[in-house]
Amino acid sequence: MANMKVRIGSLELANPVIAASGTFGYGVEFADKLDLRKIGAFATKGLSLKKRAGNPMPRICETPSGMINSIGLENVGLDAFESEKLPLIRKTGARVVANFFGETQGEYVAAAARLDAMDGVHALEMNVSCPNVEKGGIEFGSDPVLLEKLTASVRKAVRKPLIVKLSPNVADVRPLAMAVQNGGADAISAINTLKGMSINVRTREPKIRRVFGGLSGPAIRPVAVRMVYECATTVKIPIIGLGGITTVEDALEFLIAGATAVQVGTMNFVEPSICERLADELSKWCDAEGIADVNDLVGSLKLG
Amino acid sequence: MANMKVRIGSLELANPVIAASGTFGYGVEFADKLDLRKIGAFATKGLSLKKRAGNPMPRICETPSGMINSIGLENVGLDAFESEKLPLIRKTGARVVANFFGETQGEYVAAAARLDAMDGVHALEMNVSCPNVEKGGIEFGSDPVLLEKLTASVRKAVRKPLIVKLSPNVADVRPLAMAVQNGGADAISAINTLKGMSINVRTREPKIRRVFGGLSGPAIRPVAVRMVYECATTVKIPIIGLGGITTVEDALEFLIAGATAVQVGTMNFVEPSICERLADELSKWCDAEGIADVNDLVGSLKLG
Amino acid sequence: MKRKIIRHESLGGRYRSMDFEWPDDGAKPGQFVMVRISDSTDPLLRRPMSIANLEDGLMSIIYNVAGRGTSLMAEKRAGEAVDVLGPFGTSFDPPKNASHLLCVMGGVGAAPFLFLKKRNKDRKMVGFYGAANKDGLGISIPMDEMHFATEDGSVEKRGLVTDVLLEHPAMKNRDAHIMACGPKGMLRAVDEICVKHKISGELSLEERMGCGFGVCLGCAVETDAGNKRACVDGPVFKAGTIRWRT
Amino acid sequence: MKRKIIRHESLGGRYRSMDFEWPDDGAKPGQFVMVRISDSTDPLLRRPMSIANLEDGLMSIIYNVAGRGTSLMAEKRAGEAVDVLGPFGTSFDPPKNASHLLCVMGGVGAAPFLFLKKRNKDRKMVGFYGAANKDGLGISIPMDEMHFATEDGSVEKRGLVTDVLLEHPAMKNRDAHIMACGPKGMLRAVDEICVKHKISGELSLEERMGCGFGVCLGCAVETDAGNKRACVDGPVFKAGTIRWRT
Ligand SMILES: Cc1cc2nc3c(=O)[nH]c(=O)nc-3n(C[C@H](O)[C@H](O)[C@H](O)COP(=O)(O)OP(=O)(O)OC[C@H]3O[C@@H](n4cnc5c(N)ncnc54)[C@H](O)[C@@H]3O)c2cc1C
Ligand SMILES: Cc1cc2nc3c(=O)[nH]c(=O)nc-3n(C[C@H](O)[C@H](O)[C@H](O)COP(=O)(O)OP(=O)(O)OC[C@H]3O[C@@H](n4cnc5c(N)ncnc54)[C@H](O)[C@@H]3O)c2cc1C
Ligand SMILES: Cc1cc2nc3c(=O)[nH]c(=O)nc-3n(C[C@H](O)[C@H](O)[C@H](O)COP(=O)(O)O)c2cc1C
Ligand SMILES: Cc1cc2nc3c(=O)[nH]c(=O)nc-3n(C[C@H](O)[C@H](O)[C@H](O)COP(=O)(O)O)c2cc1C
Ligand code: FES
Ligand code: FES
Repeated sequence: MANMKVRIGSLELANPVIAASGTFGYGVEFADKLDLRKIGAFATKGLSLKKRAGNPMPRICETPSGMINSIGLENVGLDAFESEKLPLIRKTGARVVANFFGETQGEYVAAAARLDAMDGVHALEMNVSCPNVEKGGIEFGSDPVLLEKLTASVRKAVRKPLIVKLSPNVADVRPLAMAVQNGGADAISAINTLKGMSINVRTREPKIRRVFGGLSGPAIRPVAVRMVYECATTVKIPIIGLGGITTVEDALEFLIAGATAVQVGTMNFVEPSICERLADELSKWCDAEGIADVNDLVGSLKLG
Repeated sequence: MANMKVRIGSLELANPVIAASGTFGYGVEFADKLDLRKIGAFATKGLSLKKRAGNPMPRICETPSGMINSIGLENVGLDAFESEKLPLIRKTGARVVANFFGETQGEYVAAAARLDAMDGVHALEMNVSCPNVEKGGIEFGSDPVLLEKLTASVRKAVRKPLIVKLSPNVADVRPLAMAVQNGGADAISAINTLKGMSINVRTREPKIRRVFGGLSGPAIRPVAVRMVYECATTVKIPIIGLGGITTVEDALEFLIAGATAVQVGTMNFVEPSICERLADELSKWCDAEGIADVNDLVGSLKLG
Repeated sequence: MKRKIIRHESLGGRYRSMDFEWPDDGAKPGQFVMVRISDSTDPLLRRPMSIANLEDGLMSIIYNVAGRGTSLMAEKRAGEAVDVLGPFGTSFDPPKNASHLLCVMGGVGAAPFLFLKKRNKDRKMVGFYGAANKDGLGISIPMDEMHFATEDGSVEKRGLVTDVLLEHPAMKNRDAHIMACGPKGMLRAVDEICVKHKISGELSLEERMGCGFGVCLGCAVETDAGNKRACVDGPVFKAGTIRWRT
Repeated sequence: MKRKIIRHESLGGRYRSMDFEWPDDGAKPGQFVMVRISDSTDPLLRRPMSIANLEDGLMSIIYNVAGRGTSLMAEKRAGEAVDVLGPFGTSFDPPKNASHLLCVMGGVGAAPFLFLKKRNKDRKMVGFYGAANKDGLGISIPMDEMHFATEDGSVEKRGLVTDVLLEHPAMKNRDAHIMACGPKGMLRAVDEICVKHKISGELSLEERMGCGFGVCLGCAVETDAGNKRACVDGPVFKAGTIRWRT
């Protein structure tokens, strides 16, 4: 049996398959759908200091091989997460990546520090695809200087592994990957959703109430694989690749492009047990191909 | 019967449906597949001063609801275009948008000036998703200052309608749309392909020899509609919208988002007569909905 | 879960019914399943469908060919497999002591009431079935009393089904109970009627759904108690709790 | 163009054949058609398939379930429609005065030779059919003389089909003509044999194709005369003109 263990900073995962933030609820919703111990980890819905109600409906629509969402970062807030969700999550034995965000650098640091102190949270994933209300709404994740500062200040506040999740809505992801590494993060996850829009031509209204939303699903996989490759050839810290994974071959694409682990997002909606299945198939694939260690696949792209 | 005529600068098109560059050859290949007089126009394969052989194979691969191409701008060059292709094209009665590019500003201007002088070329479409060899390979289409300068100098050299085709591989398309307008172009077309990558996991080689390629097809439509909307709400010049159009509803999405005309790309491969069909269906749709002028649809998005 | 399709037929008019193998797992009327249209990634998401019956190891759904997903569904044949998850959501729970059970149904929204009646054969139910025209009334339910309304007047009363409801003598009774499933406008009207007449009611809301089991937050419904998810806190909500938006 | 499928069956082993309505429009052996897999946008592109026969108003293709597109194709049933464009490309054009016609076929690459033989019943042809194993030799062609080679030795000669070709007495003859269709390695070997033995030859190249009619430039083949498109300048190319890359 091939070794399936991978390492993200000081965190060791049983295998490289992680359920992506916003597509796996608080994990407990999946307790009857798969064995949470059999997947590498899961990322929580994005958490903020205070509870948020999110955007008005409609919030989702389907697109060719994809979907757009504009949930508006609805979440229960850190208090309820700690008191209501975490005790249940701990019982499942799952590895937990707490995804979080803020509207100011201060909020990011405060949320990170609280999560760092919570028993049962194994790593932090910082979502930087959020507008900085102090800087005229420019996204934290779109400016290398801003991003390095943010990463460094969160880094100082936490001891658990810190993952920074990059936005694909940039001209060049490489300076941002560098900023994250320079800021002292343990890993990068890429990618978040692409900014998209769709219109109901009968009513002439946007299909998403807030007009724009995030495109996810198989449609974006080629963009995601490209960005993961660009990150992996730019920085030394591990990359967690995601965007449109539906099969074990898709997961392998990311590993070969340079990702140490992968996340599965939208497909959790379609096949709730997909993470467990892919973890299993990945292990079988390695055995069938005579690969002793899944880490040997990482970045093994052959250039002609 | 609703009015289907639309205007791009001084050029009047019989209807808003244009076949996109690189997906319609030099038009003559389609003479037996549809009636070229029944579509608004077609854009030629991207032309350069000199003939180009393009990239090594493999150059294309399929992705979920899309494809990646890295043809490498193979084309017959302006001489052969003028002497061999254009005489045949003129016989078809088609409206011709000559798509062109260069590696330096000088090449762009020279190519544009030559095309401007050619009988049977009705408009010019400048592809700016090309590396500037004089500026360390930065894409012309990714820097507003560079782009405005390029547009202005081409503008001075030509009298025919000038369309500038924007790249989606940018953080914010609006400053680039402004640059094009300030440079004096008559219209913007958006979008070109998204940078993508795919890997054959069996061989661990990139599916495209040159590793990266351009993602097109239905998968990118939500990104394209969003960018067209962003352009249309930023500039006054007409927008030509494209990216993943497969049905008349898709074309309508772009018009409602603010495009005056649309282009159909990848789907020409799948259904060679699609442009004629969509032009016809668009006219019928207007009649059925009691819309007297297709221009009334342009930018008619209703915000809640 | 792949299930074998045993029967798949047109009900005449716009609706089709599909029966597939399903164990009696305690699914209740008002609950729904999520159907995967194809193994392809386009269309990508599952489609929610009310359970129209569950009997003798067969589950039935009844659907309207509304768009691309349901047209692809219509191509499946008996003998083939369909990938279904569920049951999900809350169910109708009419009070034991209600004096009258009034079922307000719009178009294909009648589907869950077929199941409800089958599971409550001995309880008297009055159906109010509305649609744009005759074609929209294609689900036949063995209600004890049935009233129809069509917008074009092709069947019985011309107008809205809620007008017919309001005229019914049972509406005078505070112990009556109204259950409704159909388009939003109808549900909102029923909701207002329940509140105004102080009659208890249950409304089945059809929101756009990404997952069906509570994790995508795509199906938020604003209620007096904050955001609820139509898929797990609904689809059946108590009347008088929804904050309607235009 | 939507065409009705008349027959769709397994040939035993790995191959399936599909016959659909098609007028005799002068399609020639070596040419191919582009098959649309589904109305969905995934898979998006058409798949190229050699014409395996055209007779009595029916066109046949023979295919190998290689990936997602061909697996979806395999689900279609007789009576349903398939969307096919073509014929496209160049054809085999064996010289009238050739002393021997030698057909080198690899796996499903035998398909066009079935059509070639049907259209040239009176010309003597020798077939050399190679594959990895027995399963890959599933297309039966009424050649006048047939030789087989399998990599695992399960049928006749163990080894490469080109080795069998080289041993054939006709190879001594400069007026022989070789035609080949199959994997790239085989085609390259045949090409080198033609050049070395100064025998005329034609090679059918299977490049990845986006359109099939010359406009996407996805199927470039490097030749002595510059880039050619496999779909319109090929798929059948003259031996000795290709610039092979590893
Ligand atoms: C809990 C629940 C139970 C349902 N039960 C049934 C049922 O028993 N029978 C039935 O025919 N339909 C039912 N629906 C509606 C059904 O899910 C949609 O009609 C279906 O998803 C349309 O898919 P499509 O691909 O054919 O159409 P699309 O092309 O996706 O859309 C066609 C039209 O349907 C609308 N639509 C799409 N998804 C939904 C949705 N989730 N809810 C409401 N409208 C939608 C779109 O806005 C559009 O106007 C139910 C919906 C919910 C939420
Ligand atoms: C002119 C021509 C004629 C052909 N005739 C036949 C035929 O008669 N019967 C037959 O079975 N196949 C034929 N092929 C090959 C056939 O087109 C591919 O096997 C098919 O496209 C695979 O589709 P898929 O979706 O099943 O596989 P995919 O999932 O797309 O790919 C599966 C495998 O097939 C390879 N492949 C994909 N497309 C092509 C292609 N265009 N050419 C070669 N390899 C490809 C991929 O690299 C991959 O290894 C022909 C190809 C060409 C160019
Ligand atoms: C409905 C939905 C909600 C999401 N919410 C979050 C979130 O709260 N935080 C976050 O970092 N990413 C969020 N994402 C992005 C996903 O984690 C993931 O980056 C993206 O969907 C791409 O992966 P996929 O194509 O596998 O879905 C969300 C995605 C979806 C579809
Ligand atoms: C094979 C191929 C070749 C292309 N070549 C060019 C080109 O030469 N010049 C150009 O401006 N755009 C080119 N494009 C981009 C298209 O014109 C279009 O912008 C893009 O494909 C998005 O539209 P679509 O999704 O409808 O295909 C090419 C696209 C494809 C698929
Ligand atoms: S449909 Fe996903 S939360 Fe309700
Ligand atoms: S397949 Fe498109 S040019 Fe040959």
